[in-house]
Amino acid sequence: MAYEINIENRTAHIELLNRVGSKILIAVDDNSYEIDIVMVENGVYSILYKGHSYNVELIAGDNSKRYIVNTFSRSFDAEIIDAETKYQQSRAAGHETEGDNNISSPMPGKIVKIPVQTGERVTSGQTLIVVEAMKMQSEFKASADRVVNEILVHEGDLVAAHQIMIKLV
Amino acid sequence: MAYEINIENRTAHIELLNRVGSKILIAVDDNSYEIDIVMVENGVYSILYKGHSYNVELIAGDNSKRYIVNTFSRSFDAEIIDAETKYQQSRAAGHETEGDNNISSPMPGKIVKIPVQTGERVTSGQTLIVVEAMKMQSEFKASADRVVNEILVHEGDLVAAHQIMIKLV
Amino acid sequence: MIKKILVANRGEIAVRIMRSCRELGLISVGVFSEADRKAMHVRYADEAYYIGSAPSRESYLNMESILEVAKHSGADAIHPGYGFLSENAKFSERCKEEGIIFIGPSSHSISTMGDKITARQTMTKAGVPVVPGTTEKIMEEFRAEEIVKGIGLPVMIKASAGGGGKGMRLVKHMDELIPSFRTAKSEAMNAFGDDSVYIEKYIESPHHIEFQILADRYGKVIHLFERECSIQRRHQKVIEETPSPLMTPELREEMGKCAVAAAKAADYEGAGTIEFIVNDNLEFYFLEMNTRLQVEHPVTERVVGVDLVKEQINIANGLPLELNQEDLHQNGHAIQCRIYAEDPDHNFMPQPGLVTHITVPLGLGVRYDGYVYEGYEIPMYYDPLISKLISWGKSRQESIARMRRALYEYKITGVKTNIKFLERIMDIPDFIDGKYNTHFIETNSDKLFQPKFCGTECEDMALIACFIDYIDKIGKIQPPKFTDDLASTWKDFGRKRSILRL
Amino acid sequence: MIKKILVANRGEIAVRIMRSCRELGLISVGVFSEADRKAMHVRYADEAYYIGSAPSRESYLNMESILEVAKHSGADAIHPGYGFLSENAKFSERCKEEGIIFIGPSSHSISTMGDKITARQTMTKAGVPVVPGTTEKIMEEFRAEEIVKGIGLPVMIKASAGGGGKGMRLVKHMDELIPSFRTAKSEAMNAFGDDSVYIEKYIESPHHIEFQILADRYGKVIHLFERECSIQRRHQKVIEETPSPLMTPELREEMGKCAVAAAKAADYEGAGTIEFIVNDNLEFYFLEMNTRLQVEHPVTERVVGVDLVKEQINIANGLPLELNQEDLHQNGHAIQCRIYAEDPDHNFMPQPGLVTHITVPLGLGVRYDGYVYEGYEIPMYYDPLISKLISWGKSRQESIARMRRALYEYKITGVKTNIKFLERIMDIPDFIDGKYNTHFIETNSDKLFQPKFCGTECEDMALIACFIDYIDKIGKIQPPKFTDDLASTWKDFGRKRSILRL
Repeated sequence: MAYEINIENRTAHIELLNRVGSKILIAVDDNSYEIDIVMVENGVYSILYKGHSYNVELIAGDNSKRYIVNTFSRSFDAEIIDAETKYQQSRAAGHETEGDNNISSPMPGKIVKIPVQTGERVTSGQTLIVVEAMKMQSEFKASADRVVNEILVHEGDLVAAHQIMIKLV
Repeated sequence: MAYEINIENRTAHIELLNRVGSKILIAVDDNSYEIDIVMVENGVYSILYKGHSYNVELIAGDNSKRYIVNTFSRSFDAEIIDAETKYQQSRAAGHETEGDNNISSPMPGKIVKIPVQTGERVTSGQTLIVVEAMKMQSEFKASADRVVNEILVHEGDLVAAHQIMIKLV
Repeated sequence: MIKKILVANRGEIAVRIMRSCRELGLISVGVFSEADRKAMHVRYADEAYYIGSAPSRESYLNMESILEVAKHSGADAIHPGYGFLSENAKFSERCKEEGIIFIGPSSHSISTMGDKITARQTMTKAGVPVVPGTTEKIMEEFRAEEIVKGIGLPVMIKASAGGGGKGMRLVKHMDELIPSFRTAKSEAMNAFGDDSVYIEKYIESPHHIEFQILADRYGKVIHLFERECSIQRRHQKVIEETPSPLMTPELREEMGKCAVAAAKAADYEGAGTIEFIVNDNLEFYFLEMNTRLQVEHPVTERVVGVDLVKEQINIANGLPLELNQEDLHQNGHAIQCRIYAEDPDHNFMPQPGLVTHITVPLGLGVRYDGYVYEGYEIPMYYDPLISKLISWGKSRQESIARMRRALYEYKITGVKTNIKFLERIMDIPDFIDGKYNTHFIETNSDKLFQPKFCGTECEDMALIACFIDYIDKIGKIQPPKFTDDLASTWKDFGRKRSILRL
Repeated sequence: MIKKILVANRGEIAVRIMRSCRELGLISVGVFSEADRKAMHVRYADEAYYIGSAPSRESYLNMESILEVAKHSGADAIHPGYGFLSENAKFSERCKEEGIIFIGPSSHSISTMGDKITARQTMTKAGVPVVPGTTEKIMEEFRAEEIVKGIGLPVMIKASAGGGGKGMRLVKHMDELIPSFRTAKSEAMNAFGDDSVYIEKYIESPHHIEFQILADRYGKVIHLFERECSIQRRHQKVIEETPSPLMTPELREEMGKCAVAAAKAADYEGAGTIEFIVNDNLEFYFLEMNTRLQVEHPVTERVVGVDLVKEQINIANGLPLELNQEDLHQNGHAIQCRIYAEDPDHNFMPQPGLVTHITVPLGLGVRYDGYVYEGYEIPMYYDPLISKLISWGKSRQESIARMRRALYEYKITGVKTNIKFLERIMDIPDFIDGKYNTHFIETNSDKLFQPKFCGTECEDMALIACFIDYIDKIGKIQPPKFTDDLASTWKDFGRKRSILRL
């Protein structure tokens, strides 16, 4: 069983070679590891490799293939690449700027102000929408010169994390 | 919806009269309560009744109808009585001493010693088996004069909690 | 005597206050907004009542709703905590009118210290040094120019009704003065409904040091030494410690005397904090007074050995202070880190959300004041403070080592936090040497915003955990490929491995 | 200098030692049995190695396996914690032979103090009072009779190789003497392979008070004051505190001097504890010496402000003690409660099992040293100690109030614990007044084994929670009867309620 996993700017090939109870033999790119791995709490793994004790915590991402991974020293975003993911990636190729054209908030919040209107031409750096969460206001700006195609929210609305608020073209 | 629940030496009749979101109207014997109840953590309930804040923790018992209930001041055993329970209770009537004839350990442990043999006559208070857990030995004794019918374990065996070790007649 | 206290707050401070109530045998009454039914302070309180919808102004700032709960529940007193209504003179007054003890100073003291120009005047009269500048509000632009010519650039223009960094303008060049003066006035009018501004000399390389004071009804005022609060981001404190690494015994005594004089000048009663700004020459100036308990009060509690909330309650009961200045000592060193639900890599953007897992740091010399629990969803309406972690050590060095250890143990999953950012601060030489001022985060940004290197092996372990988690997850749907019927030894692995290497 | 420490232990003490290692920048190596792969000390350690199957003698008592791990991992030193190999003279010797530092005393000191008759002789020579009785082993029955006639009844017959309550016999009447003497000898032979016994006067209403000492390689010995350990069940300590409510400044000084003399007489190096028995007339007698860190060491750490594990490591490094007797003070009051997985209502029967939920008490003045976590299964092979809860207060009264608060907050579900039992102790007048001896639990059993009354309302709330949990659980299978489409107000309830009351 093998997958590719994206972590930061790296794509690693991982293959499980053997597994007996909590002990596995696994290859990551050119290295192979004999390790003992157990889930000790929900989403928390204890790994012993050559005596070294690693603790890895996994947080579910937006879908079952995405993880936020915490090690003792730092935090990563990781994504399992399977056939389906590859297909979607190839489909998405050529639409790379699409993400930039949808304005969403990374955290839940309340719309404080929308200083633009549908159909309006906006320039790079212009504030499109202001969202407040936890007593702090965040301004979301246009990353390039665009036209406001659709405004999906109103001032005073609550938005969920990652909800699209404004579409540009 | 109504059930009887046994708690300590009391059998209470409980009927849910209304429920809207977290608010319920519920009758317990002769009292009715308007309360706000939410599960805040797995098995942990926060209850507000006339402003009083109660915290109740439930631990699953041996079956889905049994609970160990912790309130801030004390701990109870509780059991939901439904038709099935009643049937089993009526079936069990007349076999009341049966429990006494099965010797089991309330906690997991290791069999240290079995000073009796199958077929042996034992007297009330006689030690039947010694189980060790956490560096402490517990002796299990006959509660009445009996005959050892069956010994289901050996010295050195590990036993699970509530596992029957010796049967008497 | 007070028997029942309504805690008009939420989060860690509400729980912290209720803990002291419980130790004193007092009944605690919690209040909650629509967003807070599952909040810890509701679970912890003896009684808890709904006071309004999620936005603060409809609940935790809703004086009448809170007073109604106090009367209905029979609370003798209200503890406002920090934030919300804690420095609201009108609320102090309303409590008095309703015959409920406000655990805090009188409306008069709050007003005096709340208006910054009045506070400056009061301090000057009491002989407490204030930052050079005006002691009255400036109306005309030519007056602003005259003053700046007198005290010299750079200067700060500040709103009299402001505080906590709002409505401030730094002026470094003369030609910026008039435009900044105008903006500051209009900002102040918008934010506080009062366009009074004043001008202060801007202190270069400022240290933010404050003194904790306690004052009883009978005119006795003592101080409980200083707290160093210079590590700030966006004018908000992140790390506090006591003793201050900048402090000398002489300076401590002098500043302590000024702090006591300041409290006396304000006819103060209760616990309060005198904030000073100190420059590299150890010249100090009164900055403002916080007429309430501070977020950072635990470092003082740890080093001086006093429960400040209990002292507040005793004072509110009209009891005389039992502590004497000469009996108080600083024992060891304490540091507090504020743990925020925020993303330090993206301008400290707040991160409300569901907390899926917590490992709390424990053991010798560690205090943890928090309120979130596993399965709790941090709401978007309030402050991003999750908890406060306090370490104590015999020496400052031990206190830092212990904080580093505690931060290492501390895990929160589900929301992003500043834990790793705080860990990096513990490794910055300027922090370790105690040589820092309010520019610390800015000055050390190259080291602070760079994640620690984890190494290929560590990264591979992260990948392997994802891999195993993922295949076990999908394995619950598909039949698993690997089972336990293989020989349970490492031998097979070796064999397969050699094959692999052929 | 030591860079890497193998911790030859498990549970809370292993984690506690590793915490200090981390604060000192030392690498910690854990060892684990088959039952402990998921144990916290394995997760906490920098490195962790398997040493054998679940029973202690095959793992945590397996000297050679542990030494092999030490050599393989390159550990410079071994910290034995308490229990297991901590007072094993042979292990201390084997470490020395392998060139690994044993963090503890020499094999000579352990042997001297481990054999109770030798210890009594050594103490008598050093001028430390011992309980009246024999200082040599008694072989003949007539000698036993002579001795008892000399010192008078009641007496204790004790095994020389024993300790911790094993192999002891209380004799109150002369006709019990010979049978008890015989049983004690045969028990001692069975338990320790050595039938040496001795006879001591039995002290009525005994107080168990011990002194913490530290001794460096250069003959400097200091004491860190006393710990009161009289609250015991089955000869095991349950609650410890410092200062002792029985203590006077004069007695403290005198006992402290004896403790230092005792350590010197044993050529002691490291941290150790001199246990005394004190009667109501404040006469004290040496009981035994524990040549290791004690379970109850945290109360001393809190009140004296010293990290004892760090001191142990410094001493093992050959550093001279930096602490001076005259600089040490007891600051405030600390109490420790031991939380056991046991059922106080059934003779404290141990309760291994799965921990499903924990709420840890936190906040001002509370230290928590534990190792179990949610989802952890407490194994049946080892000690039932789950955690230690330590409260500090300015006064003993505040310390008790804080402990009561902390126990109230502390929740463990899944296994039975003694938390509520400890809570009840905090309410017993004899405890509150500090008037207790080792008979405390026995004397107060009527109050201690009676659960608090919860009241009908509280009981009804417990029932309601069960009811709701049950119907929601079965509701996931059956369609729910009540849905949210009812008007979301309390009005409907009122109506239904009135109907009900007709």
